[in-house]
Amino acid sequence: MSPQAKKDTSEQAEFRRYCRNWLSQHDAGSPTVRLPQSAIEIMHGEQLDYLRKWQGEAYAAGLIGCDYPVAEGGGGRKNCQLVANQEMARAGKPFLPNILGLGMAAPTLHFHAQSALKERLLPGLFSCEDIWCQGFSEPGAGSDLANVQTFAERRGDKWVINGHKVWTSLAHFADWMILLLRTDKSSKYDGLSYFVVPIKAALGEGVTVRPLIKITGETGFNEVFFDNLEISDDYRLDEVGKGWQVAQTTLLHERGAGPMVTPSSGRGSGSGKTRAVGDAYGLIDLAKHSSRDGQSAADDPLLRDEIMKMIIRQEGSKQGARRAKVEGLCEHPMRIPLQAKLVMSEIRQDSAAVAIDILGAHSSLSIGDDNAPAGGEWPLAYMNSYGITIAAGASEIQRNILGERVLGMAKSK
Amino acid sequence: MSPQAKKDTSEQAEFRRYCRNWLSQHDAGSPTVRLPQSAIEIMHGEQLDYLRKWQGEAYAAGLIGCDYPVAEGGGGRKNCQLVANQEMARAGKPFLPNILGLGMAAPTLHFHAQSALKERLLPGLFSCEDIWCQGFSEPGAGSDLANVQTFAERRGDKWVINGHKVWTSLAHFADWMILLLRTDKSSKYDGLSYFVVPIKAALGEGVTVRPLIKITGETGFNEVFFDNLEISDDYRLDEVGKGWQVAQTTLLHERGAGPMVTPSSGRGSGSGKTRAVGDAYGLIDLAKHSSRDGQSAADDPLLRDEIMKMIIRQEGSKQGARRAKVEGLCEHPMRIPLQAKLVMSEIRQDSAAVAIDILGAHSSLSIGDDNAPAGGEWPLAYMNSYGITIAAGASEIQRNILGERVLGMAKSK
Amino acid sequence: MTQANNFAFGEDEKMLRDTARKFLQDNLPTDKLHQLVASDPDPYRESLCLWDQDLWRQIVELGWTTVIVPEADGGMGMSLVALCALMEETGRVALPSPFMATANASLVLRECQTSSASHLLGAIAAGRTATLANTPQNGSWRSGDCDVELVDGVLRGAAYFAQDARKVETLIVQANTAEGSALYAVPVGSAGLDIVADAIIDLTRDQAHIHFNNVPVGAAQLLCTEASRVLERAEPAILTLLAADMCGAGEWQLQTTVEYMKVREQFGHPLGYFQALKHPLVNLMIMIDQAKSLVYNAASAIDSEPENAAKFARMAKASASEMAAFASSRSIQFHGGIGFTWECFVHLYSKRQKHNQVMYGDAKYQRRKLADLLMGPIAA
Amino acid sequence: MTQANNFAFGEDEKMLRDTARKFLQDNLPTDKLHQLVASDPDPYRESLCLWDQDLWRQIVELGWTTVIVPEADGGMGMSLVALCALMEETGRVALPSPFMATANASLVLRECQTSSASHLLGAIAAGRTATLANTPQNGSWRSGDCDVELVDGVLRGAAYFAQDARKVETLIVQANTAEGSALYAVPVGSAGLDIVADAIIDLTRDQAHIHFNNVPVGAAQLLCTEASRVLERAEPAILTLLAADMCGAGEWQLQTTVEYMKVREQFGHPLGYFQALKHPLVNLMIMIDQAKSLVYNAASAIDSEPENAAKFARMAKASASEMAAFASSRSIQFHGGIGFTWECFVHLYSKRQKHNQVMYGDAKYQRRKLADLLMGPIAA
Repeated sequence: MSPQAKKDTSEQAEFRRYCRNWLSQHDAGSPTVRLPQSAIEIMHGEQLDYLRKWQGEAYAAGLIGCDYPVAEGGGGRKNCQLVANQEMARAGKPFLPNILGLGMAAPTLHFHAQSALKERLLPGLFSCEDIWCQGFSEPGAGSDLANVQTFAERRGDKWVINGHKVWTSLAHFADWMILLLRTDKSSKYDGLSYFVVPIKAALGEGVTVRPLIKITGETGFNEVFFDNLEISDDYRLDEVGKGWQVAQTTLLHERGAGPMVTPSSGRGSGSGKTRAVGDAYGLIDLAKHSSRDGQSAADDPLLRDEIMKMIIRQEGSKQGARRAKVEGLCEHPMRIPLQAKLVMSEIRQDSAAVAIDILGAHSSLSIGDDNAPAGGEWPLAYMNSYGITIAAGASEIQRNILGERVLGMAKSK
Repeated sequence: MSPQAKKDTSEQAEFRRYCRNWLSQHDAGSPTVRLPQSAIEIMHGEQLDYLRKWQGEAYAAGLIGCDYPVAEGGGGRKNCQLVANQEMARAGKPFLPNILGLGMAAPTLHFHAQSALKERLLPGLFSCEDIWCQGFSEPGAGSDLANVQTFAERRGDKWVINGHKVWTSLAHFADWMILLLRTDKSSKYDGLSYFVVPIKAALGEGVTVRPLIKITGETGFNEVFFDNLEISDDYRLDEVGKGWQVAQTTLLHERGAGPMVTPSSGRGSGSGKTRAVGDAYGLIDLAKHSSRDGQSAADDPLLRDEIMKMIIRQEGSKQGARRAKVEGLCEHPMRIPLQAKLVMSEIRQDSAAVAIDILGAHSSLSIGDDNAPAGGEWPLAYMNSYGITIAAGASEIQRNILGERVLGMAKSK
Repeated sequence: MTQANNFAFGEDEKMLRDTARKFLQDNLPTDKLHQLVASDPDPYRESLCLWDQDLWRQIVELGWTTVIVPEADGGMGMSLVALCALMEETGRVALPSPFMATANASLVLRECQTSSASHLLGAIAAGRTATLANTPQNGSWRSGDCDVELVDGVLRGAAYFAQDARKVETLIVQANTAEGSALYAVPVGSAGLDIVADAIIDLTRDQAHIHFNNVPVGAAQLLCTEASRVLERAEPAILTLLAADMCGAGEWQLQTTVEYMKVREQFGHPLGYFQALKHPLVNLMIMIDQAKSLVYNAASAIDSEPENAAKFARMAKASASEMAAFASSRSIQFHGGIGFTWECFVHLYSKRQKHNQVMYGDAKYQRRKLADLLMGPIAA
Repeated sequence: MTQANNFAFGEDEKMLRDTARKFLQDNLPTDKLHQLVASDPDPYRESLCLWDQDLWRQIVELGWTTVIVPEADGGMGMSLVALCALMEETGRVALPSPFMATANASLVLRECQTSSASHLLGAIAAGRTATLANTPQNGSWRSGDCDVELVDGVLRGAAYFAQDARKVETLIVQANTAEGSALYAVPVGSAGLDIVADAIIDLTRDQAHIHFNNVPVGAAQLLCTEASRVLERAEPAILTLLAADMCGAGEWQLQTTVEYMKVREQFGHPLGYFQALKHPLVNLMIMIDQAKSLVYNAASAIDSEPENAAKFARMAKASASEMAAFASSRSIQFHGGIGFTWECFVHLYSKRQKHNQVMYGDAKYQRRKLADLLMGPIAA
C-alpha cells in the first residue's frame, strides 16, 4: 500500500483502486513523434493528437474533472482528483495537453459562469475536444496586468472586441480562450470584464493568431489580434466591471493556490518511466552518468553540495504542500499556497543550472545533437525555465504579492 | 624596489625614500592595552592616547596631510599621500585614530571653508591634537539623509542649534564636529547648511554626548544632543542653503571616491606584523590553522572554494582601483569609485562569514575566551562588518546611487 | 512504516504547543529576556550563565521535560513532533534554559535501552536536568569521536562544547573503553570534575569544556556500552529539535523585522515599500517555511518512517542553518543603525542563531552527509 | 618582472581598440547579427556554421590576427593587453569568426619556439586561420589529456569540442607519442580527417569533433614535442582572452537591459524605478567591473609578471564565468515575456555566454586550480 493510500477516505480508497486498475490496463501507446517537455511547448499537430487522445480516454474513464459536479461534466466526487493525479503520476502516463483549460479556465468557469454556459463548455474542455488558451497579457500589460487595454465595446447584447494579446500559449490550436478585457476606460481595476470566446471559429473573421518563437527555437505561444470581433453577452463571466475579481480566481489556480485541484499526470512518454529532467533528484542520476572535466561528476564535492541544495529545496517545497494542509502548523493560510509557483519555478531553473555545471563541456550540445548527454534536455529545460519565472506573474511580482498580502508590508507600486 | 616604486615621479621617489627611512627608525612601541579592530571602535582613553601619539609623530614627520597646502598645515606635495600610505602599511604601523577628521572633515574644510578657518583647524586635525567626529545621521534621517531636522536658527551673526544626532563615532572623544543642519524648513535639500562646531568646549553647555553600545558590546559611537547651543557664523562652510552640496564632498570622500587621498596606515599593532582579520587572503592562514569537524579546514574542498571566491572578489576590487585610473578602460568615470565602499564593505562581511564556516564549532567563542582561535577576532569582525554595510549610506542606498547616477535608471524614491 | 497523516500533529500536540506559546510570551517577552541576559555588554566580562530558574521550575511543572520520556519511565510518551512544536516555541522566545540539553539527553537515553538509562529517564521526568558531554577538542561533529577515556574505573580527558553545562545536574559522558565506547551518567559535583565556562557570543546559552581528572564511575553509572551506535541513532532527533528551535527564532526575526518595515519611514514611505527590503524578507519567509516543513517532516519520519529519519533530519538542519544565517544577517541590516546597537533586541537572536548554525554540524556538513546517503560515498 | 603601469594600456592600445569598436559597431549591429545567425530557429535543423566571411577578410586586413604574432614572424608584436582589448570588442558584438580560435592557436605557437611554429605564425600573420584540437571526449579541461595518438607516422583517435573548426584552415592537434605528447599542424582537408559538426546551442560559434583515421603527418608538421608543457604555458593567456570576450558580451547584456529598463513602463514607472530590477543590475555592473579589472590585471601580468600569470588568469576566468551566468539569466528575466522570444536579441548573448562559461574550465574548476596554487594541494 502506498503512503497516500493509508490516509484515504473510503471514497478515495475505492476510487484509487479503480484508477490503478484502469491505468494498468490502458496505455497511451508509444508516441510516433518526440514529445515536448510540457504542454505549452507543443509545436506540431502530431504531438497534440497523441496527447489529446490520451486525455480523452482518461476523461472517459473518469480520471479528469473528478471533483466537478456531474452536471458540469465532472465525476461528482469529493477530493478525488488528487487521487487520480497521484495514480496517473505513479503510472508515468503522458501529460495532459489541455493544461490551460484544466488549470485555469475550468475553475474560473466553475466559480463564475452561469450554469448553461459551464454545462455547455466544461465537458469538451475535460475531454480535450476543445483546447483552451488564456488571453490576459498584452504588450503594455505584463506584470502590470490590470493595465489591459484590449477593449470590448457594448452594442446591445453583443460586444465588439479590438486589441492585441501576447504570450498566448496554445492559441494556435485553441478552440476557446478566456479573456480579460477593458469595458471601461475610466477606471483601471473596475473597468475590466471577463469573457470566454470561441476563437477558432472566428479565425480570419476578427481573430488572427501569429505564432511567436521562443528562445529555444520552439513555438508554442502566440500573439492574438482582435479586429472588430463580435461576441454574444452570453460569453461574459460574472458582472460587467468584475473582471479583475474573476481573474483572481484564474491567477490563484494558475499559481497552484486555488481550491480546485488541477488534473495532472505523469510527465512520462507513456512507457511508465518518468523523465527526470527538471526534477532535482534527477541530478543525481545525471551526475552519475556524466563525465565532467574527465571525471565522474558524482564524485565532485562541490557538485554534490549543489545537488543536495536543490534536493533540499525541492523536498522543502514538497513537504510545504503537505504542511499547508495542517492549519495548526501554518502562520498564515495563504503563506505556503502563494509561494508555490514562485518556489517551484525557481527550483526548476536553479536545478537546470546545476545540470549545466554537471555537464561541463558537454553542456554546449543542443537537443539536435546525437551525442548530447540525456538528449540535451537539461540545457533545454534551463532555457524553458524562464518561461515559468516570467509568465503568470514574474517572480518579482510574486514577491510583491507575498510581501504585501502575506507579510502586510506597504505596496511597492 | 617595490612594484609601486617603479612608477614614482621623482618627487614621489624621493619622498618614498624619506618615509621608508623615517619609518624604519620610528616605532609606536608596544601598546599597553588591546587595540580595537578600527578607529571607530576605540573605547578607552588609553587606546586613544597610544594611537594619538603615533599620529602626532607621523604628522610631525610629514607623513600626514602631505598633499594639502603648507598654509593649511599640509606638506605642499603632489600625489605623495599615497606614497606615505603605502609605506606606513608596508611597515605595519598602527592605524590613525582621527579617521573621521582625516577622511571627511579635512577634505570638506579644504574645499569649502574660508582660508582663516581651515588654516586654523587643519593642523590640529592632522596632528591629532583635535579629534573630529561627524554629525550627519539623525533618528529620522538615516538612509534619507536629506531629511535632517536638527535646526540652526539665525540670530544676527550667531546660530542657535537644537536637535539630536546619532551614530556619531568618536563623539565621546571629539573636540570638533562637522554638522549638517537644517536652516530652512520649507525646502528639503536647499534648506540645509553645513557647519563645524567645537563640541568638547560646549559639553554641558548646550551639548550632551550619550554613548551607544554596539551589538559587539563595544562602545565607540554616540548620540549627541544640542540644546540651544550658540555658535558663531564663522563656523559655517560655504553658503547658507548649500549644505547638501557640501555634504556631497564629505560623502564622496567617506566612500573612498573623492579627490583627496585619506592618510591611512597599516592595521598593525606596531610590531610590523599586519593583522589579517577582515582580509580575504587571511582566510587561507585561518583555514590552515583551524580544525573544523576535526579536520584541517584547509583540506575541505567547499571551504577552499569559498575562500577563493572571496580572494577573487577582493583582488577584483583592488585591481578595480588600479583600473579606475586608466580612463580608456572605464565605461563611466564614477563607475568604479562609487562602488568602492559598497564592494569593500560586503567583501569584508562575507569574508568574515566564511571565517565562521571555517571555525566550525569554535566560532561560538568570543574575544573574551582564551581558547578562541585567532583571539575571536573573526566573529567580532563579522559583527562589526554591519557597522560598515549600514553606515555612510547603507548598501541598499549605494545600489540606488549606482543604478541612478551611473546606469541612469529612474530614481527609486 | 508509513508517512504520518498531517505530520501526526493532532489536537493534543496543538494544545500543548498553544499553551506553551502563551506561557512563554506572557513570561518571557523580549524586553525581559534582554534585561535577563544582556545587562552587562562588556565583551571582556566574566563568562556569565544567566537564566530564570523560577521560570524553569514552572516549565518542569508544565511537564515539558516529560513529553518524550516513555510512559513506562514516568513520562508522557508523546511523539517527537510534539516536542518539536515545543522547541519551536522556546526558540521563538530564545529561552535560556536546559530544555534542549535535557531533551537531547533524553533522546540519547531512549536509545540506550538499559535499566540505568531508564532510571535516569525517570529522574528527568521528575525534573532532573542533563546535558551531553561527548565532543572532542577538535570540534568533530561525528558521533564516534571523543577525548575522554575510561581507564581503571576512572574517566580521564576532556569534553568540549558541552551545551548549558552550568545549568544542569547530570552529564552524559562518552568515553572510549577497551571494548569500544560507552556512555556514563556523571553528576555535576563529582570528584575530579572540572567544568570550565567558555566565553561565548550567544547570550542565551552557556557552554563549557569539562576536564575529567580521574573521575571514578561505578557500574550503576554505565548507561550503555555502544555509545557511537546509540548517539548515531539519536542524532536525527537531536538535529531536528535544534532545527525546530531555529525555525522559531527565525520566525521571530522575520516578524520583528517586518514590523519595523511597517513603522519606520524613509523618503516618505514605510521601509516595506522598498523592494530592496521587501523581497529579501519574502525570501526569508520562504526559507523559514522550507525549514519548518522539513522539520515536521523529519520529526514525523523519526516517529514513523525510521528508514528516512537520517536523511530528512539532515535536510532539516541544513535548511534551518542556511535560513538562520540569512535571518540573522538581514534582521540586523534592515534595522539600520538601530539594529547595530546593543539595545535593539535583534542581536540576541542573531547570536543565538549563529550558535545554532554550527551546533552538531553546519549546513555544509549536513549536505555532505546527506550526499553520502543519497549518492553513496565519493569514489576513492 | 614588475607590475605594469596602467596595465600597459597606452595610446597605441587605445587607438587599436577604439578603431575596432567603431568598425564592429558599424559592420555588425545586433540586428544584422541576428539575421546572420538566427534565421532558422528550428532546434532540429542541421548544424549550421554561419558567419560573415567578407567581414572576416576586412578584419584580417585590419591586422587583428597579427597583433600578438612576434615581429620576427611578420606580426605586430603587441602586448596581450592589446589583444584583450580587441577581444572585449568582438565579445561585445558576439562576433562569429575564427578570431579567438586563431588567437589561441597563435598563443600556443608562440610557446613552441620551433621553426615550424614560427612558420605557421607567419602564415597566420598573412591571414591563415587555425584552431586547437586537443580535448578528449570526456571533456577534461587539463592540458595533458587527449584522445589522439601518433603511431607509425599517422594520427589516430579523435579530438572533441574543437572551436570554430569549420571556419579554419589548420588544426593544431595534440597527440600522445611514444616519448610523451606532441603538437602537429594538420591542414583541413588532409586525408583521413573527418570533421563532424556538433549541434550546439551557441548560435555565434561552431564546434566539432574530429576523427583522425590514420592521418599521415610529416616532420614539417611537427610543431613541438612537449605539448603538455606548451599548452600549460599558453593556458593563462587563453583563459584571459576568453574572459575578455565575456566582459564585452556582459557589458552588452548590461547596457541592453538597462536601456530596456528606461523605456519599458509598468505600474506607471519605468522598470528601472523598481529596486527588484535596479539592484540586480547594479550587482551585474559590479561583477563586470570585477571581471574586467581581473582580465586586464591578468593580461598585463602575462606580459610582465609571469610568476603571477596563472593565478591571475584563473581569477579572471572564474570571475567572468560567474558574471556571465548572472548576466545571461537576468537579461532574459528582466526583459520579461519579450526576453523569452527568439526575436529579442538577448538570447544570442545568453547562449554565447553559456558556451563561454564552461569553455576551458568553468568557475568551480578555475577556483579549484587557484586554491591549489594559493593553498597547496589538498592533503591526501
